[in-house]
Amino acid sequence: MTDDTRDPRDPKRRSLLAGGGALAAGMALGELLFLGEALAQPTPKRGGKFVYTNLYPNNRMGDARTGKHPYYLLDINTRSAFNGLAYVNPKLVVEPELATSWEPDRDLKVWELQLREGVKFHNGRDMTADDVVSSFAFHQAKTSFAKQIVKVEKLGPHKIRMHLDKPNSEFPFILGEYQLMVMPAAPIDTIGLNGVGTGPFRIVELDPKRRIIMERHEAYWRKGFPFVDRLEVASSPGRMEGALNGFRGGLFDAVLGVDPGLLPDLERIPGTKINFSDAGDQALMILPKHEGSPFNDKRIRQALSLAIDREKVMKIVYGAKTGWIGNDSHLTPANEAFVPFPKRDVAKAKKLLAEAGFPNGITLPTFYFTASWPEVPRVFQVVAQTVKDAGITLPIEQRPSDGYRDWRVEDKEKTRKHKFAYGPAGVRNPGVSLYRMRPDNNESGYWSGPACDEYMALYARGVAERDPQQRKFIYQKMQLILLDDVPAVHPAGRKNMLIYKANVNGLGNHSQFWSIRFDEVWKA
Amino acid sequence: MGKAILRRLALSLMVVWLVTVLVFISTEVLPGDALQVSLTADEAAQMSEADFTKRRAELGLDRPAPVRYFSWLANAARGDFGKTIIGREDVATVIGYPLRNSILLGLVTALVAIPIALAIGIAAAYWRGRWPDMMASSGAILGYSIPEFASGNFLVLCFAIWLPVFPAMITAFTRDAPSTLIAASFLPILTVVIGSIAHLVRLVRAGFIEALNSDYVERARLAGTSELQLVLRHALPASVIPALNSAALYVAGLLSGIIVVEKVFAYPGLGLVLIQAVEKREVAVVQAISLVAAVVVVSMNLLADAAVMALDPRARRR
Amino acid sequence: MALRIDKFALRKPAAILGLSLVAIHLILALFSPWIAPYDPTALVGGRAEAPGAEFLLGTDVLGRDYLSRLLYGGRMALIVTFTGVVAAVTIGSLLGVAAAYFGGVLDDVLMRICDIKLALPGILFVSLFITGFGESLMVLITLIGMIYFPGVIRIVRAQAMTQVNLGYVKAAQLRGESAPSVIAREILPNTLDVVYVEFAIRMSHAVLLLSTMSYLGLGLSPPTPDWGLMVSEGVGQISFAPWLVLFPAVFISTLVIGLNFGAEALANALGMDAARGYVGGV
Amino acid sequence: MSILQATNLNVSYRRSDGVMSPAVIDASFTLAEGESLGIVGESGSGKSTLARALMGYARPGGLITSGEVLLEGRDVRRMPAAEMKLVRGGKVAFVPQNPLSSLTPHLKVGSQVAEAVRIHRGCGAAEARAATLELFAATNLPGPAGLYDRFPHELSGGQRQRVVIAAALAGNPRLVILDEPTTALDKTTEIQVLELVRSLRKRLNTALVYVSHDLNVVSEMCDRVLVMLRGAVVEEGPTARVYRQPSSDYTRKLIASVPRIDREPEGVQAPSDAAPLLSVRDLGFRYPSRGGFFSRAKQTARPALEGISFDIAPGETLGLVGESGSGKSTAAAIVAGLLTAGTGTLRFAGDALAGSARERTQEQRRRIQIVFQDPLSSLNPRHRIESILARPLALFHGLTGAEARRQSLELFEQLQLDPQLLDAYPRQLSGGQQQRVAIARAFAAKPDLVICDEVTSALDVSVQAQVIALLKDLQQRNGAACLFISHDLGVIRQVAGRVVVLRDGTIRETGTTKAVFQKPADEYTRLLIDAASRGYVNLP
Repeated sequence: MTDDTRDPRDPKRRSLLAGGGALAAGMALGELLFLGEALAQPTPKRGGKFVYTNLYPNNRMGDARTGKHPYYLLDINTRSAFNGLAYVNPKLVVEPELATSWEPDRDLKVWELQLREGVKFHNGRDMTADDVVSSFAFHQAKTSFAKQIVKVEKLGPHKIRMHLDKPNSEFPFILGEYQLMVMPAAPIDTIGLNGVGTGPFRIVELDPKRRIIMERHEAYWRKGFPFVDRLEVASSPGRMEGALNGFRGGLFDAVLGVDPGLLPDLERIPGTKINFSDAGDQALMILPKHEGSPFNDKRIRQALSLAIDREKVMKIVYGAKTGWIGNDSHLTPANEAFVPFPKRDVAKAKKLLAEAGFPNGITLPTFYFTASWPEVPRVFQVVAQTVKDAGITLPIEQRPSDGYRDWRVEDKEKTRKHKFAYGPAGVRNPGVSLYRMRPDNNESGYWSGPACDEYMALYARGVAERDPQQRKFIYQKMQLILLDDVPAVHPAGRKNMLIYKANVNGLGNHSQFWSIRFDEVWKA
Repeated sequence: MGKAILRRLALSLMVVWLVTVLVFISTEVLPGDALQVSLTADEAAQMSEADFTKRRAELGLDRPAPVRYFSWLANAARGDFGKTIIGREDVATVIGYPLRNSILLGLVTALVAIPIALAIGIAAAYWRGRWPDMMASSGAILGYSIPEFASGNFLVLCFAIWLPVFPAMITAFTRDAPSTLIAASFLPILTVVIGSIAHLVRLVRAGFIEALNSDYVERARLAGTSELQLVLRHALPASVIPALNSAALYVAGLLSGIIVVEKVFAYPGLGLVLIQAVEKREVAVVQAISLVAAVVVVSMNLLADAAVMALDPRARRR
Repeated sequence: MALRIDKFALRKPAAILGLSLVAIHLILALFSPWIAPYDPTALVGGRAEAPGAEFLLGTDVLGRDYLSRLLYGGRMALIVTFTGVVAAVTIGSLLGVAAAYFGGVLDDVLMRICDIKLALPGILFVSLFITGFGESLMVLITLIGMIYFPGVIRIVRAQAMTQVNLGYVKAAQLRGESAPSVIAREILPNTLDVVYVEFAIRMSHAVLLLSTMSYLGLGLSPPTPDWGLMVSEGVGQISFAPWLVLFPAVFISTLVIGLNFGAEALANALGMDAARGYVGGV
Repeated sequence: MSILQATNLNVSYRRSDGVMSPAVIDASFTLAEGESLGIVGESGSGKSTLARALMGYARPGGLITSGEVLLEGRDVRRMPAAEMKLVRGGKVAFVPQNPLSSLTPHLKVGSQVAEAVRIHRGCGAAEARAATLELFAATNLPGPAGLYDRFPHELSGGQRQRVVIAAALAGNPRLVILDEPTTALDKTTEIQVLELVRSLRKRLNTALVYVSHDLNVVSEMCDRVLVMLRGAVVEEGPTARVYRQPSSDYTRKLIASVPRIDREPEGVQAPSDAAPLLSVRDLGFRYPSRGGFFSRAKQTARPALEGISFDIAPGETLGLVGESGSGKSTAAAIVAGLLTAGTGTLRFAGDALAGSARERTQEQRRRIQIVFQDPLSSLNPRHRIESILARPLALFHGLTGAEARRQSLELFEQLQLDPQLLDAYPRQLSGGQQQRVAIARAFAAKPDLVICDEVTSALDVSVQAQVIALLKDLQQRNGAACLFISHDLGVIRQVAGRVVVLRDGTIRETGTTKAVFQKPADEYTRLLIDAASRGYVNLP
């Protein structure tokens, strides 16, 4: 599949616009091919109000003072009020957004970006290079995503150059991160607080941690969008029943981040459409490898990975439709380079355990997890039940979600001792995702050894490889190493599910729930 | 009598202070701190140790515990509850409206529950042993035996889903005017009222039976006083005293009942702010809420004592 | 050491209802391993099957037999609350009697502890405790003990206070009996009435508290079967499979009703009034 | 014409097991205009229930099962509520027993009387207030105007009883029913209240029904008397005739057991001049408030005891007499070691006696024993009688098992107690039996001095006499001295050789009982003796 960098101003294939004179002029030839398919759809209606509620736990939600800032925006997960320089589309392919094009130098360390012209902020000002430089000054100080950017130079009113600390072939994906939004230029300690961005909607009213009301930004750079006049978001993390009852009672037009386990019931609600993304967050079982831990022995790691009945987890927890089987790496089916997991092999698992000195079964240390997603407890109850077939006793205990991450790592400074515990892993480009299995990250259980060295060598080549096809082969070889050495187990992942009323159209789903866009939403 | 009140006041202040010390120590024991909790998994994976220590110093989390506690206490004494660690926002504004909403729910519940409970309690005591008493007593026990989260959810099932009369989830703004908030909160109020009435009926009934069997009611009855006069003028004030004495317990019960209702109905009250504050290790918010709760419960106690003294002159001598 | 049991009070309908409910729950809890048709954690059935022939009370979202989980849930609830409340009542009674007998500083210190416990919002105390120490069985039992022992101190102290200036206590003191023996032989036996009723009342509150904590995600951790947890897991399906919430709610309520009617009957049999003892709440 | 006629009135109460147990059985009598009838009986005889039944009222749980009460010809039980309202407090007034709990605590004293006035005289608030002040004056309450707005707890027992009487007179009653109106008051106040009732009766020519267990008071106040035993009327007739020639032997036994101050007691040891067993020298005491961390113990203003000195010879019985609040119980508590005196010294059998029991030697603790006033609360309800006796035997004499049982049986025999009771619980015994067990426990230690703190006050007259006789007998057997505390001069006369009269914490008079009772030197003692013998006019 080619790395198509189409001009994003043209509307998405599925909701191609027939009307709107200005739009017709801007349509590139390629789009015409899909005209037939779009025509069959009813023409989008402008106006009205779209109200949805999100259920995923976003513990960064700000308060009265910071609530509108992109780092703490109530609904940090949509590009409703802000835009980034680039946008990762549902196929996990990066496409231009506020930057129209980008060119890396020979060794992928210096990138020049051409900025889009005629983009207006909510307060009417034009977006220029100064705003981008000022925004990235803030990002470099405040978020680790921008840590690799050393300097941002302004070359012209709409042209900038970015210097990285080391080569990164997939740098544009970083520019798509949900925190690296472009804000009107301002000093570091106030930039972004007023919630002014370039996004499709203007923030009108905010009730921290509970509700936000936005209205259409008339001068939005994607002409003709958005369709609805008002966008309202009610946040209810951990209040699944309230949200669903509200949806049934007509309070909300859509519910984002629904518990996939509810699919069979939701299908029975009259007048409800259900949509799930290609992939989504997945559950990672961190295997500690400090001395004294059973997971030092590779055979035990492999046995555990092979013993889990991932099919049964899919059937019971995800109703076989709303989940996907993990391949013990941070990648997901949405990533092109994803290598599917081989078949479950209980016999081999038993043989491995016998070789490792546990002929009649092994009792693993307690596995701790937290319900960062509503179905996580169910995933591990099924995992614990199915590994019994291979003689593995896996005691599990749920921990409250707060302070969980720090609790996992007992005493980082001295021994890097780590608990046998769960960690959530998001969907990202291979460059970022595979890097998380590096030896000095607790998610890899401080992995080391020859396989790890070979894995890191491959990563270094990948980062410096300009040709996407070559990169894909490298990433596939890295996954094969993970499948063999099993530094961590990724049993299952979820698909982001959202349900909406029959009269809602144009609501696209996305594996990265923070990349869902509301530009194309309209109500019949 | 003044000296007794002064002593009680001093005692109450000491209790409130001890509560703040206890709460601070317990927040210190919790694993992780505000910075840790605020980072998403992906972001934390990128950060090195150096970044952590730098950010922690920025947020002032590296100061030793006693220093943090006494600086908080000094400010709290002046009414400044400090700022939240991550958002740098005034704690007062964070807990301001939720506190108002919780007190609002508590007040409305009390205003609805107390008169009804009094009426039922008196009827049960007056016709002791007969059907009103049987109904009231077993109804009361039933009332507070059903957990609030079960009764709440069933009310939602019946009145928000099967016959969608009331909103299942309260989406009113935290800052909304009390009238809109209460209008949308019929179901949560009903849930808490059921539990409150159940508790109060038993107390009022017990107090009233004791009053009805007293010597002074017998004298008044044999002096020709009408039954109504007996109930209202002679028995009622004395029967309210046991209910008042455990008013503080009732308020404590109400606070926890409200928290369950907040979770079921998403009512914008203080309970969820408290639980989130604990989850986010916003120590200043946890301290402020426990201070406010302690002051509310303690003042309820003092209020109850004052009311008892007003009602029962004998109490004045103590 | 016989208690003054007024047998007729135990024959009233409410008393019979209460005691039989408690008895049923006890039997179910004790014999659940033999009664339960399936292993409560085994994935045996389809997803949220309606109560039917194969699964008497249907199955939960993961396809586990709901009847077995309810039985084992009761067992878990009773073990945790019973041990917790026994600890609270024993420690509370001893301290209560000591406070009444010695008075002075000990009495004031204990009373202040009760005041503090009362002033501290219950839910904060629970969430701090659970967040700090996890959700293992021992932690829950200690937590329940900590929550209820101040209340017991207050009630037992009040009862013991009435005894301190009675004849038989003074006579014992005049015989030169040591303080511990006066407390153990003379005062404590007479507080048993209050202690038994307190125990029943606290049990009913503890069952409610434990299930509420599990509902708020602060109680027992999956896969242990627990009624509060089962309600919170089943609430998502409340409109399609209301029985997932109904059955645990019914089990919790019947046990609590049983305990409350039992406490009421016990109080009347011992010539006290349970209502005066305590008001609900954490 | 008779004002009241009761014919076979039956009242019964519902027990917890639902069975109706009779309290009044076939009571019949007639009451003439202006006549005063006494109803006499021991506790549990149903006298209070009968008094209330005359107004068609039964306490909660009670029921008038049959019989008829004609008030001026109309049956009270069949009166419609409106008419009943006028009768109760109007034609027939009721004066309850315990003034401390008969007035509504949170209502002003004046308003409670005004309430009765408005109901029965149908007048407005102003006239009711005036009438109330008049009634207060009529019942010689001091400063009626100031009293109107006071609360009950701010008045003394005597004053409160006068307020209750004022309320009763609000409706100009033709008949006043008094249920033991002075039992809760001390002697001096009792005299004033009785004086008031007698004068009101003469002035308003009202009939009286006077219920009491005190034969002296009844003989002084009533023209005719009714004697009740376990719900039944066993005797009826003019007071003088019933007291002098009682027809039923229960009445005869009752009259005989009334302790008289003009009777020579037998078996009272003549005062000997041997070295004193116990000598008390200017004892002083003040009650501290209950201290604690937050409030220092501070002395109350009025001293409870001041300058108390007396001696007790071995085997002698010294009487300590005084009204409530005179400090006699405090003195007993100090000697027993329950309280430590502020000033003064105690010497026992020659050597010094420490203030509190803990500091005394085990031997001293054995040789001094105490018996308390309330029989039930002096025995631990959870212990069997046998273990109550076994404890002192084991502690003081090291006796256990069969030997201890033998000793207990011997004591039981001396106190005429049924041996089977050894296995019973205190609640299963009568008041008299409980007190005798308490006495047995005291003598189990073979003491040299027994302190009896109002041991007979809680008992009925008939049981009183029996307990006193047994006590004296045991005292003789053990050669034990006794410090006998009581407010009842008749009992003191029967028991004590010498007597000390106490008032407001100071000694007013000391001497042999015979001399002090015949020629009291102190004016207060004379008042007490006069009060005690007022009813003797009718006694044989």
